[in-house]
Amino acid sequence: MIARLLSNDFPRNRILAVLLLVVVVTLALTPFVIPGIKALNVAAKVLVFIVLVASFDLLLGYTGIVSFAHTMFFGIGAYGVAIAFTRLGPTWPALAAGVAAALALSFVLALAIGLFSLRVRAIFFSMITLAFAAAFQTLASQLSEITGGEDGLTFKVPSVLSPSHEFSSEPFLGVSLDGRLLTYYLLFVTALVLVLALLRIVNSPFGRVLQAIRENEFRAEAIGYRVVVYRTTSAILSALFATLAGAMLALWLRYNGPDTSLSFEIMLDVLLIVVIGGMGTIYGAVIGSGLFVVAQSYLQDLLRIASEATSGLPWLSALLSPDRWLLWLGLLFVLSVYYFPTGIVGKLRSMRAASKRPPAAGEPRHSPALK
Amino acid sequence: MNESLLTLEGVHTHIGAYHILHGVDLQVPRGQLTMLLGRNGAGKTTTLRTIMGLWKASRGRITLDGQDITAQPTPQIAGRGVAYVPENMGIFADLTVRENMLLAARSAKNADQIDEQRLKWIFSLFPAVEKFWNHPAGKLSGGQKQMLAVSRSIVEPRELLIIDEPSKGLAPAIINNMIEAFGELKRSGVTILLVEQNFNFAKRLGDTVAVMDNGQIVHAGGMEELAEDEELQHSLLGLAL
Amino acid sequence: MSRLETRDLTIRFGGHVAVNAVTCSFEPGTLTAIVGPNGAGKTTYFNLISGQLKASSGSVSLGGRDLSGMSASERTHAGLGRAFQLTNLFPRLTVLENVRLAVQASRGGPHRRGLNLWSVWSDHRTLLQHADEILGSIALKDKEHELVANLPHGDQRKLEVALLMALEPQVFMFDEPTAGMNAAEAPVILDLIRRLKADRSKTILLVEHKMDVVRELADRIIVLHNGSLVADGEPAEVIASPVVQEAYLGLSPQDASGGTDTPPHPDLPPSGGRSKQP
Amino acid sequence: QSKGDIKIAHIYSRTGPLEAYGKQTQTGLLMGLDYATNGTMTVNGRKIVVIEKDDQGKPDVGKSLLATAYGDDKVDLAVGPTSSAVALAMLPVAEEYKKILLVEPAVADAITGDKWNKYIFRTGRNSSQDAASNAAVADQDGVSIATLAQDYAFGRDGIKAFKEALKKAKVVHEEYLPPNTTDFTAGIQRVVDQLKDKPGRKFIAVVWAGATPPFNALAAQNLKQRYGIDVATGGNILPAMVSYKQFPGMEGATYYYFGIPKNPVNEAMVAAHYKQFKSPPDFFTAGGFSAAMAIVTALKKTNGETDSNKLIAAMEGMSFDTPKGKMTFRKEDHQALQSMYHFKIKADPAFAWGVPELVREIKPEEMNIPVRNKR
Amino acid sequence: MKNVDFDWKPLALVPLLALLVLPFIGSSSTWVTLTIAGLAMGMIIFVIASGLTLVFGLMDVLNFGHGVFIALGAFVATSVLGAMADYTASGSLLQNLLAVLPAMVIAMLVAAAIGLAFERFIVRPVYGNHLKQILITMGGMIIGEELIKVIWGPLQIPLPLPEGMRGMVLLGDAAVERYRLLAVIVGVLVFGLLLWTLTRTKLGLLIRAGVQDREMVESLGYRIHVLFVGVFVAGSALAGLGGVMWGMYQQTVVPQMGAQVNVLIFIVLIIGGLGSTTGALIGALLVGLMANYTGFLVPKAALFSNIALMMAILLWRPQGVYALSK
Ligand SMILES: Nc1ncnc2c1ncn2[C@@H]1O[C@H](COP(=O)(O)OP(=O)(O)OP(=O)(O)O)[C@@H](O)[C@H]1O
Ligand SMILES: Nc1ncnc2c1ncn2[C@@H]1O[C@H](COP(=O)(O)OP(=O)(O)OP(=O)(O)O)[C@@H](O)[C@H]1O
Ligand SMILES: [Mg+2]
Ligand SMILES: [Mg+2]
Repeated sequence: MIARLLSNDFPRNRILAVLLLVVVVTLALTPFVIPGIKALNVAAKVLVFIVLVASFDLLLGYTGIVSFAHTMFFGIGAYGVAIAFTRLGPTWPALAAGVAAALALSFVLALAIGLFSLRVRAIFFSMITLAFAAAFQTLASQLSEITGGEDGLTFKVPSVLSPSHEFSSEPFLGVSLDGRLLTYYLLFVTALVLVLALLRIVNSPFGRVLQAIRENEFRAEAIGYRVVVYRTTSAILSALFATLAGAMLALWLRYNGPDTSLSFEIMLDVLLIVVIGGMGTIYGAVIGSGLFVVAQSYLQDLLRIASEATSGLPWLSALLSPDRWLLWLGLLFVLSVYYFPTGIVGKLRSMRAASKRPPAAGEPRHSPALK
Repeated sequence: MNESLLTLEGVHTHIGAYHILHGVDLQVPRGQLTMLLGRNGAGKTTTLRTIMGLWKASRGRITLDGQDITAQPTPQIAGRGVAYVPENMGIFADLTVRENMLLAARSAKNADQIDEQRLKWIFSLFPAVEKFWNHPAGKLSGGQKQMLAVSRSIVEPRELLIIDEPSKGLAPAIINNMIEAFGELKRSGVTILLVEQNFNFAKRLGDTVAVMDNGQIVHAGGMEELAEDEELQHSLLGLAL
Repeated sequence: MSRLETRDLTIRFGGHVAVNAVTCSFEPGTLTAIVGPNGAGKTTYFNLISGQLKASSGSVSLGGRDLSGMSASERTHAGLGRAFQLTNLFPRLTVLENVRLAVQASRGGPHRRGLNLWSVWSDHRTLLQHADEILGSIALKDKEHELVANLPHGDQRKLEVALLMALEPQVFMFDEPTAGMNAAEAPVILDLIRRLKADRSKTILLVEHKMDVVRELADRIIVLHNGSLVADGEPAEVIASPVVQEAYLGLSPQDASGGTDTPPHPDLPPSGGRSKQP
Repeated sequence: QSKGDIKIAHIYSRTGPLEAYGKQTQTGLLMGLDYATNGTMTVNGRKIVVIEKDDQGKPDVGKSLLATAYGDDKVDLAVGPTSSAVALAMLPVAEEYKKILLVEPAVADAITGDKWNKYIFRTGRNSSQDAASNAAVADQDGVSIATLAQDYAFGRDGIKAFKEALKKAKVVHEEYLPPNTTDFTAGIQRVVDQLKDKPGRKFIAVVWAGATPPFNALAAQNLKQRYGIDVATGGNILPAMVSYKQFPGMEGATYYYFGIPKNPVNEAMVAAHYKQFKSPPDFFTAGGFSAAMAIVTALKKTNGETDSNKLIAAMEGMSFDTPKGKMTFRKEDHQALQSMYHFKIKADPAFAWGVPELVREIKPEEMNIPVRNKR
Repeated sequence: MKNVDFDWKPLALVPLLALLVLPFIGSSSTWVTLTIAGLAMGMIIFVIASGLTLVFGLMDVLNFGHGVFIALGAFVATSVLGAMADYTASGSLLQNLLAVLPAMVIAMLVAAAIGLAFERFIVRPVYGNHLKQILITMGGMIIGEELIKVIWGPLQIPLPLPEGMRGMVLLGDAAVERYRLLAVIVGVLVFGLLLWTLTRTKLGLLIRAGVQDREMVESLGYRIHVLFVGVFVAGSALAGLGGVMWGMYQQTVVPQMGAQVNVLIFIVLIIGGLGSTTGALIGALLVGLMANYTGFLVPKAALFSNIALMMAILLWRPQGVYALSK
């Protein structure tokens, strides 16, 4: 049963399995065990990022395509929901229409990108996507009639999902049962399903071909796989999942704007999470998002404490100032490349592998010379 | 005469967690051609890379001309007059044949400064190098790449020549040329260390021979001795063909 | 029975004609060795047949079916399989994974071939079993869980051949399969080729510089020189022909190693030991 | 709960592109609270505590910070934010939690316009006030104006309000350039082509927010000498006014410059700022200071009560002193009406920036700012 | 270098573009203004991109942190020029230059020094891996930007152009900013120097070879490592110079300015083809011209002109106008 759910792709390391369990259980219980609005917001963001990062992992980790346009699809999903609710009112059909339209647009754009990625060399391709993503963001803020421009869109969601909707006046375990809680669990279930689906995809024969293409495109073609088809399919799938993540975000925030879902910063965060978590593992997305989003959300608070504690040393205190939190984020980028070149998942798995591996090379082989 | 230019004493090499060389002892006599033989995976390539400093020896000592080079960086070892052709040939595919040769000629600033006599000699051995002089090296055929790789190592005089499988992929006519070339180089005082799979080739060239297995030297001696002793050949190299 | 034919197959790289109007057909059940000096166009000829390069002109057909417009992957499905001269594998996957991918590509209909997004690959046991068998036949079974990047050169050559076997093609194209292989290991490959040959239904093309191997295995030899097909026939006869003796083996009867300072014409391989003291 | 501390959240861009603005606001807010409470930081015996939060200039972050402030930190009211986009995202949160959000210094009209709710007050100026005051400067018969603005909502709305406020002068051309333009040659060329042959006085009215405004490019073109074209624009923070120095005589209307308003509050603020930072206060310092004055005035009126409805009742129509003189929260949309200043630039070697000298104070009554919310 | 025929087509692109738009613009004086301004702008862009032609084009290091060196150069210039206010306030061009030249030299030195550290701690572990380069240099970029804020503060800082470099020159009816003409001189000098170094010495070859196969270059006896450091440092220094030029053009500097020009200069390099100095120059000129023409003809589209240009070029030559083989 579990094997089916996980598509036979087990964590393959005890610590990793425990970590994953901790993340999932914590997310499942956040509203009841960690009080406060901030905690719930952080948990919801973790859920959204898990899906977003896992979808990017399909593209980067499994297919080897470095694209900076991933947030574009994220943004399309978020805008789809935002525009639909703004235009059509806070109803379920509006949500469905928004998501469907967003998926359709993402499909077309991803198809174009997938096909284009074969024409130019990889590094050019990533630079082009970078320029594209920037242009798309500008476009979104220029089309202010539709998108609300720089200011974005604030909108209402179906009433059962809105915070003012109370299911019972009695709090349950100290938590008020309102629309916000329902939304949270909606996100939780969606994220769970989507991640399991991605896990299935990467462990399907298709996923394995993607890895082969990543390793050696030329040879993959030579043994009979049409690289274009696989690459494009992967680009589309990854875009569609990112679009869904965007929809989740918009549903949670009840707001969307260019900075919120399209900014390059998010792209960077996603890249970093993939690398910290471990590329080409999907599980890395779960662990990485959990760690990173929580760290990012509380970094300023931590720094404030550190800065106050070191107020005797002005220069250190200046560096530890919460205003310079980005400095530490930058350092995190650097250190993660230094110390987690294969990510947390990779590191944990190789620990196990190293201890189990036979002495492959040194072991005696039968040799006529050494009778 | 029998003083050795290059000596390995008890060299161990680890690659990551793998222990590949288990105490290699090897003497490469000055002015002679030494053949390093052995089955696939015996550690020949690893030995050459360790000599060049591309893998670090974890134990043991390597001396070149009496100097300890064990811990030296690769460029410094090369700077002592060692030319190396790796197993994968190390062709700069994006550069032209001319540019490849120019880089190997350390003292030349541009192609016109490469010793013309020597270049002519190389062209006569390996005509493809001349024919494709201004072509990107990546487009050469397998054998042509091999010729270029060997040409690069002899474009300037060096004291020690280390080549990993020089005959691989070459047509018989070119192999003849190469045998001739090594003979001439040897006569001019160059010391040569070759890894070979082609025993016929090895037989025609080698002065001394060392056979590796499982990360160790299991036989060392004169080439004639091995060439005449079919039984030994069989037990060491498993010659079936 | 499907025979492989090339008709006026030509490719130019700029001004250089690498393969020049080669017309030739290969029957099932024969092993044809292709020999010729370095740079004669042997690998390029293979590339044109298997679709890695697009011909400037001319056509390739298999069993009467024209393959000219097809991509490399389509030609693989049509029954052409090849191993590469310069090792070309999936370095960061395991040995078993490499072979399994090739098995998957060749077997089980378009649905299972890999566009299947929803089943789990490890459930396809028959594929794994088959991959295992192939590794057994090529003596790589004990290394099936090693990463390819960590294999010594010789084993990579073996794996190269294993991938070709896994494709189960009609036409087998070997490009110097034993280059860089130890004399003790090469027989594994040669045995495999012998077995294929014994099958009598496969078309086998072999590029090889080791004349002893060619002599033993080939039913027929064709010679490429400067891109053109210059000889075709029985092994003994072709080997004895002057063009092979001179241009390829370098056994010029009158060794003209005078003392001319000018290098020979670059198009002609030099004869024997003409050289000057550096 | 009336005896506990009065908790105020200040949510602003401590980091992000508007970091510099946000920090001025924070300085002003603290100075203002200090000044308004005579250094006690208490009203009616209740201590005022300011909790700072960094919205990083991101609407989503601002939104959840405000919810956290109201919900987790239980603040009584909130001040901020720096960016209009953040402010707009925050407005519904105030309504959800039924707590006051005093907007300062975000300028978008919509904040006190169609996105407004009754918990929203604003001490900062809005775009219409900017536009109306700038229009007042150039609005004369026979004047031809070409506008130059950034091509996004802020620029287009600004020009729209500017045109609405003009009564006599004629706008002959509107030029919109991408917000991140760095090479202005083409844009200026188009404007000049339209303007150069017009009779009478000619202005290029610039509405630009961001790091690279077109003033240097305009200055380099020598338009005054070549075609008799003047440049007009609003005020800005001091570092940005460095490029004004190249336009001695340039006119415009500004929200604040420390040398302009003459009143005890401003004097106190300038003195305090010099004392603390050895530099004059700037644009947004004045804003933060005003917000503080508004808060304390309101709290004094409610005797330290922080109940939202009581505060709203106290604040609607309330007048309070600020460094810019008296401001009044208009009852209809809770926008603080305030004076603006018509200035003329003087190049004074003693200052790194072009010094705006007061031409005249434009009183709130003069500007006739439309009420845009539907109540 | 005479063995290979020189490829003239890309060079012809620049005049071709200029002539192509002439009929659309109509007024010839406007056209001259726009063209000269565009070309001069292109030269400025070339100067800021020149460092990246070494680091990205030649060494194949996808350095997103390159912008930090540009910002750094500009900030150093504010400090140096600030300290030499007497010289900058003077109307004499010579005196101005006496302030600007030291500012350039110091900015380059500082950028070079930081470049040295950047290479050691940020870039060295990731040679040959683009993805890691992106991540780690991004980190470096963020750190650099924040450190600039720590040192110079988060505010924008004015960098007034020295008195004598202001204003414009009238060429007939067309007005050209004086500073742009100065930038052309700097651009030509940088271009000449780069071209000479890369084509007349083995340096360019060695770097390209080192990118493909480091071990082999070392086996040939070159200390490729030292060379890489040197080239990286030179690239950083050029970025510092570019920062001074760009800062003086904008006349204000902000810590984020590096990130702002990053995409632009990457586009220039892609258009030009990696590793080609001439290509980078052509790319920069095209971008400069294109921006001015579209800015005049269809201002709405100006934003996308770079991307459209890049796509068009890549459709024509997928490797950029001058690809170094492959
Ligand atoms: N990068 C590596 N990581 C792990 N093991 C390696 C690596 N490179 C080589 N080995 C192992 O080291 C052993 C010796 O390899 P080496 O390449 O030196 O053999 P060789 O004698 O040159 O063989 P061949 O004749 O096939 O070239 C082999 O067992 C190989 O698997
Ligand atoms: N893509 C290409 N571009 C330009 N020239 C090429 C290209 N591919 C091959 N050539 C040239 O075509 C000729 C034939 O090469 P090919 O690889 O077919 O030779 P080969 O007969 O296989 O030689 P070898 O025995 O050395 O492997 C060579 O001279 C080579 O330089
Ligand atoms: Mg080897
Ligand atoms: Mg070949």
